[in-house]
Amino acid sequence: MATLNIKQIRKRYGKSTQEILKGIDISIDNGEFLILVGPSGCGKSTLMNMIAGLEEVSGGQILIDNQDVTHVAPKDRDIAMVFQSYALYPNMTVRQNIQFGLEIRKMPAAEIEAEVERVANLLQIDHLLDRKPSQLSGGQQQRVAMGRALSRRPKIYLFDEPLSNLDAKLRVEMRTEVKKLHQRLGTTIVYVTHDQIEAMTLADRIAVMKDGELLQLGTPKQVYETPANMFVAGFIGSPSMNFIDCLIKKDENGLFTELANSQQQITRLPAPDYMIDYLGKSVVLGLRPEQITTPQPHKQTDKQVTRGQFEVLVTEPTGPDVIVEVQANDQEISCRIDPEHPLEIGQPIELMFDCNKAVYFDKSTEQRICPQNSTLPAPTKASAA
Amino acid sequence: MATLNIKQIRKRYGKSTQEILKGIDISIDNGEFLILVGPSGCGKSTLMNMIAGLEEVSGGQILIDNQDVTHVAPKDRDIAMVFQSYALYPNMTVRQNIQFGLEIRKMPAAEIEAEVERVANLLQIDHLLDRKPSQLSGGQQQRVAMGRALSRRPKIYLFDEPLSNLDAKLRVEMRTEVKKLHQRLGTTIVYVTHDQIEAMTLADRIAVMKDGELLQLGTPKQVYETPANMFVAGFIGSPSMNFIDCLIKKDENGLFTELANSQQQITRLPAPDYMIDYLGKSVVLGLRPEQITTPQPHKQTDKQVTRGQFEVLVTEPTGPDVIVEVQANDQEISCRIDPEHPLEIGQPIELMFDCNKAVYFDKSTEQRICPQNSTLPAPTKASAA
Amino acid sequence: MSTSHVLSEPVIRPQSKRFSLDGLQKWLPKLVLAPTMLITIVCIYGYMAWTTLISFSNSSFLPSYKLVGFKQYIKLLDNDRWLVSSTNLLIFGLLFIAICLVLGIFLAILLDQQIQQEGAIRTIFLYPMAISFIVTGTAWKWILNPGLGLEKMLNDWGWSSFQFDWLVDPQMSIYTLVIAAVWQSSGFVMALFLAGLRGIDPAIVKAAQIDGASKPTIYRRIVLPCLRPVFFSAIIVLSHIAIKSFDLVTALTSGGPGYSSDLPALFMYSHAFTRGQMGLGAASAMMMLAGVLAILVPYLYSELRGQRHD
Amino acid sequence: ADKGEVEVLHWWTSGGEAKSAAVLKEMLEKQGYGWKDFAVAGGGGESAMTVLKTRAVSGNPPAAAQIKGHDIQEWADLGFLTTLDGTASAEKWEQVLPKVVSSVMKYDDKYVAVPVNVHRVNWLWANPAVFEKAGAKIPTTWDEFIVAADKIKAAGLIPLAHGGQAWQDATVFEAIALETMGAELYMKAFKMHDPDALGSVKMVETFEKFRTLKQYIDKDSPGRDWNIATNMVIEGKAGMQIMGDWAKGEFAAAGKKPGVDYICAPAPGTAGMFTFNIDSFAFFNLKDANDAAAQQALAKTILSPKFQEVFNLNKGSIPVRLDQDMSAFDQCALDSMATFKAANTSGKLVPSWSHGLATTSQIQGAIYDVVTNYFNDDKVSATETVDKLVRAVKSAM
Amino acid sequence: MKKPLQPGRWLIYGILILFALIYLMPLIVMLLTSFKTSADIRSGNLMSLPTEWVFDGWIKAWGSACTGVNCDGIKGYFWNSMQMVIPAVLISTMMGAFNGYVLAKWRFRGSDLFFSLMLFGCFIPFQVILLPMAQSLGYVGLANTTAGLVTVHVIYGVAFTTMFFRNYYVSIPDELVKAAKLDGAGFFTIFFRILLPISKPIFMVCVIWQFTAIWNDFLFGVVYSAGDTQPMTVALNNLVNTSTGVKEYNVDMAAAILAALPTLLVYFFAGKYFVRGLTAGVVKG
Ligand SMILES: Nc1ncnc2c1ncn2[C@@H]1O[C@H](COP(=O)(O)OP(=O)(O)OP(=O)(O)O)[C@@H](O)[C@H]1O
Ligand SMILES: Nc1ncnc2c1ncn2[C@@H]1O[C@H](COP(=O)(O)OP(=O)(O)OP(=O)(O)O)[C@@H](O)[C@H]1O
Ligand SMILES: [Mg+2]
Ligand SMILES: [Mg+2]
Repeated sequence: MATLNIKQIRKRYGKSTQEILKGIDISIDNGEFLILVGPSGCGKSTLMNMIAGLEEVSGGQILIDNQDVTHVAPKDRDIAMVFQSYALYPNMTVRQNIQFGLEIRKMPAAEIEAEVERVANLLQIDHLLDRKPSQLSGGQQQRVAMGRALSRRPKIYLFDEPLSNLDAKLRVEMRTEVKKLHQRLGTTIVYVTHDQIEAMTLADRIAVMKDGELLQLGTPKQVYETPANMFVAGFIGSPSMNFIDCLIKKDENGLFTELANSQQQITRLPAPDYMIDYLGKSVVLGLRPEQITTPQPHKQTDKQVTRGQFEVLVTEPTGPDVIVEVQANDQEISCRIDPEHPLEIGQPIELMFDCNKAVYFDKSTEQRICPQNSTLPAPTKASAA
Repeated sequence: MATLNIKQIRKRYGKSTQEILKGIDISIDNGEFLILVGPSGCGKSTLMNMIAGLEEVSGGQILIDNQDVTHVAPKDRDIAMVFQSYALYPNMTVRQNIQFGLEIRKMPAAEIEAEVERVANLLQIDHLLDRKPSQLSGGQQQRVAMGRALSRRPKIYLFDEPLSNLDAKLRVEMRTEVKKLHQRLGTTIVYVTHDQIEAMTLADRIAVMKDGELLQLGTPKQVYETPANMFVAGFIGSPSMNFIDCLIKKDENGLFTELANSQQQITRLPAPDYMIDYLGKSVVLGLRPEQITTPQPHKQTDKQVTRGQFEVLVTEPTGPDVIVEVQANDQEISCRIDPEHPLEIGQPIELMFDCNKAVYFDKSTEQRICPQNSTLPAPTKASAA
Repeated sequence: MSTSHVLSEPVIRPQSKRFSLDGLQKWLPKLVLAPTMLITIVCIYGYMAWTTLISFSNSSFLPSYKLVGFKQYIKLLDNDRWLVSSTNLLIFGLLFIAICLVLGIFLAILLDQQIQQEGAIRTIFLYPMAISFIVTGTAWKWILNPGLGLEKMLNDWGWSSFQFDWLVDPQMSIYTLVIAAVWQSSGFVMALFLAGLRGIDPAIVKAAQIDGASKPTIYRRIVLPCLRPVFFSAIIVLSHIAIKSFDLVTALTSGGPGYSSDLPALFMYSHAFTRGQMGLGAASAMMMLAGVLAILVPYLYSELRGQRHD
Repeated sequence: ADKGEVEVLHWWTSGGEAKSAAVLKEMLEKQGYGWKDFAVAGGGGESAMTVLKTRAVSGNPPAAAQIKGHDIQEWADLGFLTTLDGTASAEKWEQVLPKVVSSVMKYDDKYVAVPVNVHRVNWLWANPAVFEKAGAKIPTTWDEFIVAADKIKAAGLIPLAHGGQAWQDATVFEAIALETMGAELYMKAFKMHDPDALGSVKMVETFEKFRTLKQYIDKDSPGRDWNIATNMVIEGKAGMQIMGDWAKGEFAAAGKKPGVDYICAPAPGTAGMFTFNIDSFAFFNLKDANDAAAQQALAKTILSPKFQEVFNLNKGSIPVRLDQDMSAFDQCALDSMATFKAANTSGKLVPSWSHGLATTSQIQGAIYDVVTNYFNDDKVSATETVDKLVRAVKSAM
Repeated sequence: MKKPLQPGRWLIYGILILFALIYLMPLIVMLLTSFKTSADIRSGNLMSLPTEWVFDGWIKAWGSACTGVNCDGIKGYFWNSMQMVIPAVLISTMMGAFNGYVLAKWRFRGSDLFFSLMLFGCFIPFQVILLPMAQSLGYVGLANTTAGLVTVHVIYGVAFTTMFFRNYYVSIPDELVKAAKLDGAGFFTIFFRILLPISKPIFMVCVIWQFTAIWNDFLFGVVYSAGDTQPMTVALNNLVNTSTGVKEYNVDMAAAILAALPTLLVYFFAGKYFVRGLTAGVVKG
């Protein structure tokens, strides 16, 4: 358990002039679970490595428990990490891989044994304990990497995509285990994942990075519902949020925007009052696919809900739902449809738009347009890029 | 483009007596997209390796285009593969990694260049072409591995978890690219993934493996809706299908089962007529979380739909939905709830059960109980284990 | 899980101790390297400086420190035998290194094909290293001698036109050194490469197979390039052997016929020690080093730079 | 032994030599001194010299080392050697040693070394059976040598057994030089390094004669060890060899009798002349007084008649003591002794430069290079070579 | 299911055996000679079989050949050599391993420069360092002791061992070291527990190189050893390299083979550490 303060961390590899991390500021509370997300190559692993002390810091400071550890050796930071690339010790069996860190820290042999058993059980690799890493499948290797970290009780855990090679079922189980571990020990955790569900369900806060910059840091709900900008909005949530170019108009009922289908029939979407500043201007409307569904009678009464007919372009059944792309304002828009619903490509479908959670973005800055007196906290950092 | 026939393939590593693959039979049509899924360590990569000719076959035959290639060298099989562990050439730049296979096949230099550009663009790694693999992030490496395969035009593509380390957004894009590629070239593809959406949206057919055995081979819809057994049912779909122990009862309206909440209030779920054989017996009812939702008025009229009150145990917001666990028949049952819905742990919630797609399993064999004259094809292989 | 566990408590070390431990850890790598550094500075560069000094002196029988400027170097450049021996080194070195590398790699690759009896064959390839040239030189002298060895044997067996008299031909004698040196050292190069090959990740080879590469292509394009550090080791070792070839020459030709197969190491030794011309010997050693410097430094530079980028 | 110990650096390592050394050790030990053996074989003591230099430099030289000819002066000059004058006067070395020998052993008129033996280098070894077969007779002059060689060659045998190593080339060359130039000019050229003598017509002639020898040598000779060459004579493959008297050991080992199975004759045209090669021990300054005493005892023992006899019988050489009882020696040795004594008075006793008795190792090496290169490179002419010789010697001085 | 033996495999075996024979030729000559009598050697062809197989050469070489005043063969020198070789090989190999480890995995400013300097340094001809080294050894009191000899071998061997290890370690993924650092392992623990166990092949190469070089070294051995601690090679040289006196080739050859036996044993036993693919499957990508 420890607080972690990352102050203006910068990183440059070798002699290259390109900055991989461009001044990241994050401070993590004691026992907090932080999830790092961002596109591939944005610098997540680099940041993790720097927290662990495995990469030289080109600028800035790292504080653990308010002690500057920027130049402290990794082994003295008391951190456990799961590497994205596993990095198992090839000469050791699975058991030895897991107990190595414990031996180093002079845990009594009996306890080590018990701990290895426990971790192996938890990760379902107990039958593999005497194998060498090269004799394991990818997912098994990943679990060993996980086991190596979980057997320890460090101040901070760093997990770099620890479950990416596991099957969905196992991943859910492991996710639960991580959550339990966190609840039980209250250890501070930094966790990189590309799995939306993992991010949403595990995190106390989510940090969204892009190109070495921190775009937003907030609770899962904040990040999901009030993304700081279009990038965050599009990045979080799968399928992605729909971005619809549209004009803010006004009539007696208030502000609205319009969606045109392929026959140029117009559907009006109500817009919130704070958009008044943008009246007559073009903005980007953000609507998530799950907010565009088949009409659900119980929502009909809601003022923020409207309906319209749109042409089906593509259908993609995912099991629980079908993702349907329709044409609106000459753009493709995804919506989430009940698999029961009859669908035919080229045919129109009646859709219901739930604008309760619609968000709007400034077209030039790509920042979200916030209600003036919003109760939502502003995003930590607004990138002007 | 080629057909691929796998006949009774068996595999044993080294001198160990344990069979990793226990006689797998799959035949894949020309241009078919087969997705292999299964728990970590079930033998997927091994099977891929054997198709590619990289592992000795311990028993059985592999036919490509009806030619026995069991002992043909990998290079003569005309297969491209993305390795789970990437296996990039460390001494070559990204560009060289991608063009290596093309050079080997004596493609003219100009074409190679064009092809590399195209693939790099597609995978968004064009700015990395002159880097060495060790200078790339995990996801970038994975994309290079992908690029190496995609630049070629083989008879068969093998993809072993090719997108596992990509962020959700990129993964969706890549998935689309793979789909387009498949549609354009019609190449036969075998693809391993743990991503449910990938499996459901890409596959012509899905093969579900477990412990070296093939449990079911069918279209995504078949596998999702009519799983051969409890294992497949639980494995496909995330969150997993709920398995509820219950008794088949009968009254004037037909067959039904009962769900008891924590107050022992009973909700009746209608059961299909073919369950008559199990009248008075205990069976396992399979209901997917998305079939247990908050009441949706438009479905109220459906005979297969019922409602009941259940106590909330856990809530897990995933963004678009909230997964809620409730207690029923002393089990925990997940259901998918609209995030708008007010939820409080320990409080009851009104749920709607859509039994249109409910499935039933025999309690001892764990096999699904099929309608006698079902139009659905029977699963290719029923494991008795 | 017991929370009273030792590890679950954040270990807070006293600031001062932690600092000193840190300091030690930070210095450890340098500390470990320090003895070698000291050795290198004193026993190599110190002595090298000493040799430089001697090369500018008129040392004859034993070192003296009366400086005479470049006199020894001028003498050296005027010396026919030195010219012969330095050209010989060039021929010998290039051929020896090239053949050893090719043969070593070739044999290592063959041995890497899951050969039964690998151990025995490997030992056979290696054994020449084990046997001192003091004696093997005699055997080689016999084998290469036209009147005793191979030529006679094959002539006796009926292949009367076979002629192999390099050993006694002043034009060719240097090549016999190449033969014997390759025989002696190629096994080690083989071992070096074999060790390297054994470290290659099989997955990479598999990937190349899938890319359609044939075995030779895989080795040429993938495996050998991955063995760059091994090449580096091998080239350094081989050039070291070439430059210091002394036993070999003494045993096989003693530099003969005449001094046609003389090499700098022999030249240096015989002048410095046998002939009481220590200054000249030192000068020749410095010239050798200068030659090495000219060739080696660019190579080292490119090699070390290249690796940093991997 | 608390009486002191001597460490002796030598290169007597094989067979008979080693046994002789063992005798010396035994004799010394009988007197109560210790013997610490330090044998380093190889290349006429090249390795031993290297070892000696490093030992001296590191500050602990051996008590005695086998040092030859001119090198003794060098070592003494550097102040490493101790004086043996005490023992010398006690043992009356002045009387028993010939002047030529003792002068080599003295530095600054003080004994610093002890001679062990005298080798005659200018011997011709011949196989009478070959001569008989070829119808030739043992040559005494250069011209006779050519005649005999031609005959042997005609008989399909190798006239001259030779090993193509620099020192063997030099040994043969030296014999021809002595024949051609005579003792006086030889001394001028090879001992005094008079450029006129070195560049004389006679020198050119020597080189030319030297080259004519090549046709009598088989083409496989380069690199051959001298004893292999000797064996060619023993086995009758070759008729003659020009080599020092150590070759006798090979004949003896093959069970051959002098005068019957082989003939020892002076090298052609050098009858009555004697090219000497002396093995000797030089004595180093020691710190320990006991060891120094042992050192003196060693010097005394080496020159004792008993050791001289044992050793020289083994080695094929002759004792250095003029008063030595020669009854145990064979004919060749007796001949050698006689010639030695005669030549000593006639001024035909010359130091062998090829074995380091006449000159410094620098000059010796320089001449080696010229000679051996000439012998192996048919393109260079004798006059050119003589020029080169003059230059090489000058630059080595 | 075993694949049938293809013609390619036959070719491979053929080539290997051919080369093995070529490599073996000098050994065969030596062996044949060692079993011949002196007379046989003088008369016979070098490839011809001995007319009579005798073991005199071997017996003499082992137990009674003279190498100076001691006529006890080379057997007594085995121990001397062992005393020198074992510490020298161990120390230089361990130092090399450590240095290589630092130079590959704990680089610091100037470490590459130092490495280059070291490599360049090993091209200095050993002959030129004989005298200054002797002086230094004399100075520190190690002149003509086994310890001194060991020191010299270590000093001039360490550049190579360092190079071997460094060049091996650069290709081992840094992630391994990183993981161990996080597991709390310090400098030495990482080395001994993680890197050393996967260094077997290069360790063996190093041992082969050092053992051979030191065991067969003559120059340092003869110059820096004391009289009765002389290594094997000096004895062998004394046996073989007599410039005057009779040569007994059978004894020489037997002695040479005997002297090489320990090295051959090292090769043979080193061999089994040439195991395959230790780092495989460690790091993804
Ligand atoms: N070289 C080997 N030696 C012994 N067993 C092995 C070897 N390689 C794999 N196995 C075992 O074979 C089984 C199947 O491995 P495989 O790699 O095919 O699994 P997978 O289905 O790809 O799993 P994952 O999803 O984790 O990648 C695993 O239980 C694994 O432990
Ligand atoms: N050793 C290196 N030298 C130069 N650039 C590097 C090096 N390692 C990583 N990079 C670059 O730094 C950037 C950030 O890499 P990092 O591994 O932190 O990405 P990431 O966010 O973890 O991505 P992923 O999700 O793909 O793992 C990438 O663009 C990568 O190409
Ligand atoms: Mg990463
Ligand atoms: Mg796998």
